Order: sequence, then C-alpha cells, then structure tokens
Amino acid sequence: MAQIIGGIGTSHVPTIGVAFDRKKNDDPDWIPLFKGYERVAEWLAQKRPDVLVFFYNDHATTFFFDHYPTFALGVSAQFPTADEGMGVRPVPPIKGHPGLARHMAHALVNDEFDISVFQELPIDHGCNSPLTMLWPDAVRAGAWPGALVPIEVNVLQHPVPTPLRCYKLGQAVRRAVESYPEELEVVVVGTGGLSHQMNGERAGFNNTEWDMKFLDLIERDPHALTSMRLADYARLGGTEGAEVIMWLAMRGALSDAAKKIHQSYYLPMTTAMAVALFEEPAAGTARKAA
Amino acid sequence: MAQIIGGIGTSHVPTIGVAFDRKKNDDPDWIPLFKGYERVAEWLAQKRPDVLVFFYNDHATTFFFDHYPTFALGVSAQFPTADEGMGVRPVPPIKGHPGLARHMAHALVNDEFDISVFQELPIDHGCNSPLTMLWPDAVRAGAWPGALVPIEVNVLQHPVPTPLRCYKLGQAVRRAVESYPEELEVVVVGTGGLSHQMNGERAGFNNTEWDMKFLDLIERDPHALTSMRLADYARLGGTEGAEVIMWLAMRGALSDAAKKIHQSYYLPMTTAMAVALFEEPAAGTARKAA
Amino acid sequence: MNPQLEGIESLSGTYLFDLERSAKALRLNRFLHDFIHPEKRELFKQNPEAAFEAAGLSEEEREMVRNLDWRALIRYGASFFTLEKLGRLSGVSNPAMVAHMRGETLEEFLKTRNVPGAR
Amino acid sequence: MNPQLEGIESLSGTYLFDLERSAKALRLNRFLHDFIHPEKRELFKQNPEAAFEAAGLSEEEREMVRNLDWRALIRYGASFFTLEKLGRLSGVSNPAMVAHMRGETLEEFLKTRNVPGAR
Ligand SMILES: [Fe+3]
Ligand SMILES: [Fe+3]
Repeated sequence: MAQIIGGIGTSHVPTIGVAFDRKKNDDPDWIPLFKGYERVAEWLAQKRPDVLVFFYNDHATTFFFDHYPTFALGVSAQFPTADEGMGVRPVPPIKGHPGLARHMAHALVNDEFDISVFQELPIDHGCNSPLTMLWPDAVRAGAWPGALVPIEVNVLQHPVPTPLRCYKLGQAVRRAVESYPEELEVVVVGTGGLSHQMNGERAGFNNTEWDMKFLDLIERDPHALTSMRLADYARLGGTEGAEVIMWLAMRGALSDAAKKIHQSYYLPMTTAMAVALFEEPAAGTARKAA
Repeated sequence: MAQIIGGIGTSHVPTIGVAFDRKKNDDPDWIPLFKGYERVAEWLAQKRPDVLVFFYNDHATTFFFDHYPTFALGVSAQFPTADEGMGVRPVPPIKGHPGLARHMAHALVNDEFDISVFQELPIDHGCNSPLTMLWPDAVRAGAWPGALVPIEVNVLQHPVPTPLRCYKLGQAVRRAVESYPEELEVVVVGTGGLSHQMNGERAGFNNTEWDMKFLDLIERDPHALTSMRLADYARLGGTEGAEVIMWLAMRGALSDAAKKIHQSYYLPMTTAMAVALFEEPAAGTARKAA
Repeated sequence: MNPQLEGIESLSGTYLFDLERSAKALRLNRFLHDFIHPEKRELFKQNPEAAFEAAGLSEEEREMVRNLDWRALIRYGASFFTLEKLGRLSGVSNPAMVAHMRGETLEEFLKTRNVPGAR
Repeated sequence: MNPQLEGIESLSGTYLFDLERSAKALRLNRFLHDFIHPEKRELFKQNPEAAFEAAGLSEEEREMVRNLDWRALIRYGASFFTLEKLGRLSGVSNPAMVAHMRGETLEEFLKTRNVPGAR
C-alpha cells in the first residue's frame, strides 16, 4: 500500500532555479535562500520517497489559453524540460510514475474530480525551479532520485478553482494514493507564492505579515484558509501570490496530525520565497527510515 | 433571466451529416432518418431558442491524447469547422455565446466542476453531424440561426466520467443558465449513441431492446440510468454506445417535469440513430412562443 | 481496478481504449491524428515511408498501417477515432473496417445489417 | 459576478487575467507564447515586422511590443507569463518589467526592495 509520509510547501519563482544554476550558494544575497532549503533536502535524502506528487502551475508554456485545464494530471513515464523562451534549462527530464498516476486518474475521475490527463508534454519551472533545491544532487547525477506525479492547477486564467476545491483535491489525492496496492512512499508538494504581484501599478506588492500568518495557518488551521475567497488572497498576497491555493492541495493530502518541522522565508526582491516541511506522525516508522 | 425550454437527445454519427450533404432525403434507405428529425427541426423553428448548450464529444480531432480533458467548455465567439481528414465539411462555422459561456465557466468552476475551457478551436462532427438535421436551413442560409455553447465530454479515453457525474454536470449547467441575467431561451442537447461498437471482433454490436429501454428511462427514470456503471453501458450498448452518458447530462439540465414529446429510432447499419425531443412545461408560456 | 469498468474484460472481442493503450500507442495515434492536416495527408499519399519515418513509427506499426490491418491496429492500441481518419484517407468505409475487425468480408457483414445499402 | 472575485476591482493597479481579457488578447498572447519555439524567437529577432505579420497582430498590438511597453501590454490583456517570455528574449529582467508597470525607474524600484542585488 502506498502511503504519504510528508509534505512540502515551496515557492517556484524562476529566480530560485537561476540562483541554483549560477551556483550562488555563497553569494551573501542568496545564502538565506539556500540555507532555507538545506533541512528539506536533508530530510528528502534521508527518507528517499519513491514519488513526489507535485501540485504546480504551468506558466503559459505547456498549455496555451486556447485550451486551458483546471486540473491536469501527468500520466506518462517521462516529461521533457520545457523551453520557456531561453532554451532548455540543463536539468534532467522528469521521470513520471505511470502506474500510480493512472491509478490516480481512475480514482480521481470516479471521485468526481474532472481532471484532464496529459502525456509526454514538456514541463516548465513550475516544477523544476524548486526541484533543484529539493534534490540538489540530481543535476550532477544526471537523474532525479525519484519519480514525479505532476498535477497542474490553473492559477493563471480566471475562473480558477476555489481554495476549498484545491483542498478537496488534496484529500481525494490522499484517498487515491492510499488505495494504490504497490508499496510506495509518497511526499506531496504544493508550490507557488508567497506574496507577489506581477501585473499593473500594484506589481511588486508584498505582505510579509500575511505570509507569516499563512505559514502558521497552513499547519494549524487550514480550514481558516479554505474559507477565504480568491479575492481575499489577491488582496492580502497579490494576484499572483493567490497561487498559494496549491499549498492547500498539499495540505489536504496530509492528515490533520501532520506536523510542520521546518520553515524558511526570504523576500529579497519581488516574490516572497518560502519553504515549509511537514511530516506525518507515521513517517518515522516507515520502511526506509531505519 | 435565461431559461431552459427543452432538450434534445440525438446521435451524432458522421453518416447523418453525410446523408444530409448528399441530399439523401428521398432515398428509401434514408427516409426514416430524415423523417425522424422533421418534428424536432419544426419545434426548433417554432421556438427559435437563442442558444443550444451542446454536450458532445470530440473524436480525437480537436484534442489529442497528449492533453485530453474530461469536460471542456467552449467560450469563444466562433469555432471553425474541423478538418477531420477529408477537408472541411461545407457547413457554417459555429457561433458561440461568450457571455453565457463565460458565466457558465465561472459558475461551474465555483460549483466544483473542474472544466477545461477552450477558445477558437475547430469542432468536429460531434456537433455538426446532428446540427444540420436540427437546423436544416442553415447551410443554405449561410449561418446557424442560433448560438452554441459546446461542452465536450471525454468518452474516448478511460477513465471517462461516470454516468452520475454527467447527470450532475447537467444539473450544474441548469443552475448556471438560470443564474445568467440576460433573457435567453436555451435548449440543451445531449449527443451520441445509441448502441454501437467500433472496435474488435465485437464491432458491429447492436441492441435495440436496450436502446428502447434507454429511450424510455431517459424520460421516466433517469436515476435508474445514473446508477448503472460504465461497464453496464458497454455490455448493453457497446463500448462506443456508452457515450450515451452525454444524454444524461442533457437530462440533468432539464426539470423532472420535462416531457418527451417525440422520438425516432433507425438502425440501418452499425450505429443506432435516435433522436428524442423533450419539452419543459413552462416552454409554452415563453417569450417567443406566442 | 476501476469499479466502473469491472467486468468489462468479460466482453470478448473488445479493446477498451484506456490510458495504458493510449500510452503504448501514443506515437501511432499521433501519426493518425495528424491526418487532420492536409500537408500530412499529402505526404502520406505521396511517400508513406517518409511519413512513417517523420512520425518515428516502429516497424511493427508501419507494417500494420501499410496493410490497413484494422484488426491488428485496434488490438495494438490505435483509437478507432484516429483510425477512422486513415480509413477516410484510404477510401475504406466504416462498414468495411468493422467487417475486417470482425474477421468477415464486407459482403458477409452487410448481410447481417438491416439496410445494407445505407452507407 | 463571480463571488470568489467580488471586491477585487477595488485593488487599484490590478489587471486580473480572466476569460474576457484572454479572449480579447488571444492572438497577442499566442504570439508571445510562441517564443517557446526557437524558430519563432529567431524570426522575431531577425525581422520583428515579419513576425507580427505572421501572427496577425493589430497595429496597436505591434506598437506595444515594439516599445516593450509592459504597462500598456498588461492593461491591454497580455498575460504576465507570456509577457515574461518577451522579457527574456529582449534582455529585460522581471524587476525592470515590474518597475515599468509601476511607473518607476529600475533604480527607484530597487530602492524599495530588501536585497537590491538579488536579481
Ligand atoms: Fe507560478
Ligand atoms: Fe461519438
């Protein structure tokens, strides 16, 4: 039986990937970012999950507005790295998990989630920007140490799904994972945020006070977050910061008993970069955690 | 306020369009087909609905399996006619209703239907095959007499939505239409079926007895149909005949009091061709029916 | 197992198009789907081998397409609806494709139909 | 009105990308999205007018792209995420795009940031 052993919330702004590629590890302007991810990378290196279920959003790269999905599940064995307009970022292609992903497709559709499915499409920084921080040795090794099941969420073109629907998607994903017969250890990842706005005269908006409150509520009281409206998220965290509803999907896939064991926050420029690590109580007793 | 004044269930097999294009109206082999649609075309000509909400399926034309939606709503002002491999069928391009369609997109997403949206994509015989029977003067006139809001349903690549989910989609569409402030008269159309199978040694399968039962239940007891499983539909009506779940979406968008006022059934070759017309009790009192 | 589909394996002569078949035959189905583009049709008509090559089809896939072996194509993982585009392009009607999948001649198949002339 | 979005119009200087904007600027956004293809980037770099023509952009749209007028483009209906591709192609950083949308110089904008060197 597959089980979820923990969760990660993380920003996915492209700058994170750029800082990694340019090896800014020792640049004083970037040290806080790298430091913030160390504990998470260590935890992943220790737990060695088989699969990351990755709630992320496309940035008008893989999908265009002539056909835009609300939720799209990647079911193929591999996903190339997308060219986002500057050539392909030198990271390994993403390895899928068709067995689990197809099972999830059947389970989610029967559970009344009207997901799209996609295969073999290139994926953009929505996945690969945080991925090099989570699995920092993969570029050198030439392969990611685990598989991904990508779940794309529309946060670009309104109407976007409600915060509550995202949380419910996470809950349905938990049911789907737990009904998969193979013995797999799974970590759920929710990406995006925190506060930022990238359009109009309000661009450059941030709100650290709200970000801190969000980082608290996402562990302690996710229902306070699911009862907020998209307009509230846009007002408090900026129109683009409202993409944190993808963290709610991650949180919905965790048990109520999951504990936040690490967090980090850094706001150098326009987007608040945050990472938070959640562990399930059962994770300590899991197969590989000897 | 927009209101639904009736519903139509209809096959969409390409042969129906071919018979129309080749003017087989007086060919003894095709007379029963044309006769069957006469009453429906008359009713539409009399009621002159502003919009048809059209539950149909793509046939691997508009969408390919690298990115396949479960439900996809067309929101643009126009949709070209698709080239399905033999050039473009000489019918007018479909006119959308962006106002109603966008309203429906917002309403459905907030109602926890995870629809994809599409714009300006060419649409195949899933819409235009029955459309020339419903609006037979449009080709001559050079334009369809009303707008369409196309809702594409995946019935090609399993997992496909459950019969019950399709019915619930119809119910949500009714809520969405009825909350649109503009005064519009809307007819819902569910397409596909009836019994046929187009794959394997079982290809050519038909089941008139089941088709007749389906035509009865769809009016009288749709809940008997929503409690059946996809495997039941495939067994009784063939794997491709199972696409009649799109009739359930149409039925879900009608009130319980809607009455079937006409039906026709013709099975000349591989696909049972049926059409059924439903009228809402209120339809007689509507704006244009003077 | 998908409870909606339980029991479907008991329908003999049935090949349900699902994510597994779709993944296996994605290249082949893309090749067939692409016949919606006139220039792809033209290439196939003029030079089928070049069309196969451009689509990266395996030898097994090419052979089935060369032979218009509908039965083998469906068993392999083609969707009927991409296959239908090859049918139109090759001048093979749906009844003829269905007959082939059933292992019958077109004449035999038409005898089982209510209105054999309606095609 | 979408109850999820009620009140958002009170956020001044905010242009929510929704189906209405998307429909209005579909051609423009497709033009910008297409920079994911190296050959489209090349064409734009070599001959922007030919690229505009091929994409069927209106004169208004062309003028905004020629001027890299981020503020006007966003107001018109461009998605920031298609626009970002034009930014990269034109060597304009996100902070510079943001500064322009705010009506500030890059220097002015950087003064408002916690770590002006982190870009
Ligand atoms: Fe994002
Ligand atoms: Fe169909």
